[in-house]
Amino acid sequence: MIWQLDLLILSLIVLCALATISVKDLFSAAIIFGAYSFLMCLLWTEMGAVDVAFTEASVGAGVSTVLFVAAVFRTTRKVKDRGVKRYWTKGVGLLAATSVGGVLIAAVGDFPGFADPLSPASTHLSPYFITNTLTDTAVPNIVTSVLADYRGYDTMFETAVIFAAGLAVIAILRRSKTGVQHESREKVILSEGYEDTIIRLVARKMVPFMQLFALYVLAHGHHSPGGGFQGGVILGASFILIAISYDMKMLLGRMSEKWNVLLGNIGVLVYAGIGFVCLLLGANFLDYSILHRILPATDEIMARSHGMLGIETGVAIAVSAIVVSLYVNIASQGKHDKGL
Amino acid sequence: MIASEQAVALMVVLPLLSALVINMAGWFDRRLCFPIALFALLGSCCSAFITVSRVIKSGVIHYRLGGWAPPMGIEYVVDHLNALVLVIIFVVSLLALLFSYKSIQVELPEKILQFYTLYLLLVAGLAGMTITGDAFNLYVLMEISALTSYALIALGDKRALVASFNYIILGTIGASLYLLGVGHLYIMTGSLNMADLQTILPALLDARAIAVAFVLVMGGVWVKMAFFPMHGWLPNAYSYAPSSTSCLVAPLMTKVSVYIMIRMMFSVFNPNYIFVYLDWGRLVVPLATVAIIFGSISALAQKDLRKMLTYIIVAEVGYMVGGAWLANVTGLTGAIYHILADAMMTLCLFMVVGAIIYKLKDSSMDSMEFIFRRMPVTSVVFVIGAFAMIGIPPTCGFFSKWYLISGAIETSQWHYIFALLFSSLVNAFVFFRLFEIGFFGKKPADGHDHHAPEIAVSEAPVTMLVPMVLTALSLIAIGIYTNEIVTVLITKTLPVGL
Amino acid sequence: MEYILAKYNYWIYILLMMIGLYAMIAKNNLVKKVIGMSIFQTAIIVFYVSIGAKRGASIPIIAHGHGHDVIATAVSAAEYANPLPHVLMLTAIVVSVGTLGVALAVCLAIYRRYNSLEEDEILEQLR
Amino acid sequence: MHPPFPTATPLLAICSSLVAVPLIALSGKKPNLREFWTLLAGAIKFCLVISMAGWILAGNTHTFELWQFLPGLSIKLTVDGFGMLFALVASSLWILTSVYSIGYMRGLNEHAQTRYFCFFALSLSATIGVAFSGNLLTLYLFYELLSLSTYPLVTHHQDTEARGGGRKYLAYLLSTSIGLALPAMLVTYSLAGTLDFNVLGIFPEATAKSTLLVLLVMFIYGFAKAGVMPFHSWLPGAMVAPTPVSALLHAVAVVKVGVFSIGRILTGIFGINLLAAQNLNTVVCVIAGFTVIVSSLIALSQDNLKRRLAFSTVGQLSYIILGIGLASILGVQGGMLHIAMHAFGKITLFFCAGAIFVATGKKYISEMVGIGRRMPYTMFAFFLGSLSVIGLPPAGGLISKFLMVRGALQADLWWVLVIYLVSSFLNAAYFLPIVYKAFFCSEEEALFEKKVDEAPMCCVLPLTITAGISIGLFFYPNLFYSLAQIAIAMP
Repeated sequence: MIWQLDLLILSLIVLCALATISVKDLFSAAIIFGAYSFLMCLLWTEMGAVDVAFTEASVGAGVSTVLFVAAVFRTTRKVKDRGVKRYWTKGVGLLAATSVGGVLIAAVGDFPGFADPLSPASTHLSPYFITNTLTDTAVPNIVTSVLADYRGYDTMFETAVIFAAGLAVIAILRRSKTGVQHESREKVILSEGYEDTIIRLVARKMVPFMQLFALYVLAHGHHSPGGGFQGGVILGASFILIAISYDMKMLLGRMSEKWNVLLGNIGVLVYAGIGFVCLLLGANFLDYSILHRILPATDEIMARSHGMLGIETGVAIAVSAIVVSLYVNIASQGKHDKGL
Repeated sequence: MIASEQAVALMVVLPLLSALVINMAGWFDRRLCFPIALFALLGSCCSAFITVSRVIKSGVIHYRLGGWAPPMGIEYVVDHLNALVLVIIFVVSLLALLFSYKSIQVELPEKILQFYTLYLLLVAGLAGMTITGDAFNLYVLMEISALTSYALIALGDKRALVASFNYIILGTIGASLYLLGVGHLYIMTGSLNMADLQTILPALLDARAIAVAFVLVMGGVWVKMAFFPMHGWLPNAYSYAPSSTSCLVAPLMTKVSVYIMIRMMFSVFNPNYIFVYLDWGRLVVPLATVAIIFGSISALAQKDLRKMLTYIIVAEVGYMVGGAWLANVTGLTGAIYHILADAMMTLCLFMVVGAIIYKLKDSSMDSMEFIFRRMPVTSVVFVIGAFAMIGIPPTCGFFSKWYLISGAIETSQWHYIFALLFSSLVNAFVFFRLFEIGFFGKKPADGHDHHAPEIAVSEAPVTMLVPMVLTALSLIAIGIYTNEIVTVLITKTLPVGL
Repeated sequence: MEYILAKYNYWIYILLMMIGLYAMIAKNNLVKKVIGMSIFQTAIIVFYVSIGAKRGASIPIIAHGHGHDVIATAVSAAEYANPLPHVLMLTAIVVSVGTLGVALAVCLAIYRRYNSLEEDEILEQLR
Repeated sequence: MHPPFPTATPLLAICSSLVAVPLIALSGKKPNLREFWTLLAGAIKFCLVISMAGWILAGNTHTFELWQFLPGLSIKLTVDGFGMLFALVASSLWILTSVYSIGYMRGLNEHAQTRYFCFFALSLSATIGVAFSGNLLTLYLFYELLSLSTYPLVTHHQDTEARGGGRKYLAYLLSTSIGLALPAMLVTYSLAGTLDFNVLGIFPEATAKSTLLVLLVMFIYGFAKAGVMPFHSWLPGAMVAPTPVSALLHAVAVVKVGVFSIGRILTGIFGINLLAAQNLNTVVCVIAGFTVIVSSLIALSQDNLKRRLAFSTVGQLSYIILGIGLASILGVQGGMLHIAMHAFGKITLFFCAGAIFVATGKKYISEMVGIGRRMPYTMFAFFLGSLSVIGLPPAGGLISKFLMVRGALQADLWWVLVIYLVSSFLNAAYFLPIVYKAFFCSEEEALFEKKVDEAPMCCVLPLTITAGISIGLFFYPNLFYSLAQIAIAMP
């Protein structure tokens, strides 16, 4: 860790944060927010949190930015300045921010120094995970083993959160089917104006590699940074790329709305189902070690490893499908006619 | 027996799995949604009752998820307190589900599929929040219940979107503050397991960061439960939501948050720290007093039935927070008992209003006119629910007030007693005004022996009446069995050192 | 001075948090509020990840550890960064993108109905 | 020797009219069947109550714990002398009032008669429940039930006036019971650890006098049904109710429940020894004495007969509280006895007012000149009733007033004696002119357009009976008197 670099990135982050909330153009704000996320990603790599950085790169900088851009594109770029009338709200905001800030500052004095190897956080639970991950689960990536096994229950609900979000967006935005058909018949090719052969060609060539890489990230998550989330988001991003470079009809032709939601559903179901199978086999919920009874040629430790791969696959399916669904609905305001 | 041991896990897993199954089956046939949801919640309900009986018989149950021992892994901890809350969650959600069967067909015919899926996810989230013994896991589940409730509320009428947006912003602030508080606990102790935290924390009494962690956790939970002055999001969100959503969300969300507050106060921190070392009861109880009085006065000013009920909820949250912070056994007993009582009362009244909306498409006070003749069963249920809110014996509302006031007398918090009595009186006023409209009509009759206009009986459908009547009966039953509930469940959970 | 420098990560996260909170409450534009919300959430992630940092430690992936047959080499806890906050924050990131999606969806739905993203204009229409 | 006491009798006595409620509601289409249920329930209730009287008169008490609500606190029914006295009065008068109601309601062809009889039965259950309450919680429960079940009776006419009266009624009763009685009860519970009635008082000896004083005042004003000023004004307001309601509820059930509750608290929670020892009886006497004098003065100026009766009731209720508040044995006995004496006298007066209204439609005293010639039975009964209320021979009221006066002497409170005498004089001043005008003034034909005769048989019969009982109690007061003696017999 190089603290000068650290400090530099942190100050850039603060600058970006200030810029993104103060620019008057929402599109710029979205882009600056993307930059902010990338800087975050750098910061975390620099602090050794590679998995977090990977996720932030794909989810925060990637999907979030796309969603922001899509939303801004669908609404308006302009922010009206009404500074004069809103003293009261600004006062409340300042008061809340300073009071929360003050309370937080009061706590910092008691914290152990930054990156102190003797801090409670580094000495209480984490040594167990670090020293036992191989003996318990045979997974060298400690983050993966903690994520998918020691705290697999968290992760299951995290997947459920994503699924719920996808469903929520559909519930809020999606319009009735008849309306959709009606409108899409009128406007057949909506992204005509954006047609660009080079982009389309490059995008088309990139998609298979992206998907391959996504599968690699997923499969190799046990040994290197990555896993279900990152893989799933990249997989989803490849579909979004199609939608952006071509149009939404092409995407929906390959992956209909119904399949989209069903896949998201199946992904979570794979996760919860594996947990439930453990329960049916007589162990506790999500206790993969029992799976050695039904998996050929595995002992209890490898069963955990395989179980994790199984649920990571579920996560990847769910996340990729839901990311696409989020994009499709937000970019088209729920009408499924055109994208960006 | 395995089935009874796994019942603990099934409570949360069943709604989650069935939500997924509903979503799949629903794409093929929408009529499948309701029965699947019904069976899942029935199963969860049974599991909850099995678990309660196990807890009563053999004490606290620990369930290791993934087979990992805490504090490494996540565990479920079911003691007498959250067993009670779990039963409340599943009973309320089952009754509200039954109630929603008809109303959802009218209010959201196109979104049935999403509604039921989100509904069950919400129930799973609430149950998970209640049952978990891990502070971070609680955050994840808090978010799932929040996210689903944002969506369910946004499905309401045209003002619901803005209400839902405000709820998203404030709900996120609340959840984030909670997460930050857990972060502070983590940086100071290195642990996330509640039981583990409780053993470590006494050694860190003097650290200011622990006090900050406590403030953040409480602040987060207070935003979530709409404790004054963080209540701003609640009235609009609950009153513009579809009636079947508010029947689920209004009774449960605030109550589960109150439960979490109690859990954090006494199972992570300890009474000695909060009431002796920090001594913040003196600050919070007056705030609760203000919450009660504010909620009551606002309720008085409302013209819309649901708005009025939501402000009553704000006041009731004040009851429970105040009771929990009275720093004595009686007050805490009252607060816990009131979780149960208020969940059922709120459910009862929201279902009544839901039935009125279903029949008359209106939730203003004027819609109550001649309701006693138009919907006799509904109005009897309404009367019982209102009596419970006012606190007339033998309904459960009386006994929770009894405990809360007794607790306040023990610590001489006279302002809190005044607030409780004041809100009872305001409730009495508010509800009797409605009774009068419902019984005699808006305008007084003239002449001596007039006969009121002929109004045909047009009662809500059976699927609405059954849960309503059951809830109303439960209000009385809970009141009658107060002693049993308190001695069998509540007194067992009271923390040592109070 | 040392006090400030030794904990600069924590100071920065508080600053970010205040920026986010201010934007959530004081900004008039709904999308700006959502951006504030995202900043607020990332601030917490900064906090957690900072907890996980450990001087002189490498990334939390055990080197040369393929399969449990080769675990004869004892793993020293001091060599690897604390993985737990990383796991927690993976979850938090995913949760925040979920919240973001729903919030943007609500923004879009509001825009569709009120044709505005400015809070005061919407409130005026509601009146 | 009496046979062993059937445990559940008090419960059955409470429930008999409760069971009648659905039966009455279901037979709304058939008036005769409906009224049969009402009368049957009344008869059963009266028989059940009277069946316990022998056992009580033998000096026993009976306690029956029904349900434990809170740890150490239960729904508990106790039958003792005081409760028995009140239950006898209420249940016997219910039968008469039911007969009278039938005549009155049918005579005027009132609307919503089924609702009326339902809530009537319900409120009687609550009244008997109060009489047999074994602790303050049970008493409070039935007290609230009574407030709520009488609300539809008060607002029976549903017009502006009735609704206003009903609002006032509930506002006074609920706000005082929730705002004063409930917290006082809770403080008592936290001080004493119990709420069971005990003639020795339940407060620990160390309780500060100031606390006791505050609690005493809260209790007296908290049970606003007793009509102690300034919480009395619901009572004249509630006179908008149909006359049988006024008669039973405002001469017997509602107001007497208030007085009974205060009596219970003075004798069973504080205990008269404590009251006398701490000199708290003076406080009670001042509060009640003030009400007695002021309400009598107000009654003088009322022209509406029912309003005059209402203010008279306010005064007489405080009489009883004054008697019990003397905290001397004789005073308490007199107060308890006056519950019965006043009930029979006052209900006669209300019945008469109702009968006049049914027969002539007149409400104001100034319009009743010479009415005695037209309705001789009614007005003679009125005369007898007013004798009882004033306390003149040969009516029962004399005995209770005499006892109370002796109680004042026993308690060494001379000024209370003055209150008794002045108010008796005032009573005479507002009742006797009515009787005088009715019989001895020349009949002014203009006041009665058509031929006026007696009210229907159903109306006249009950009032004759109650008037007879009022007189009879002068000669045979033994039943009630010995109950009162048992009630305050110190162990």
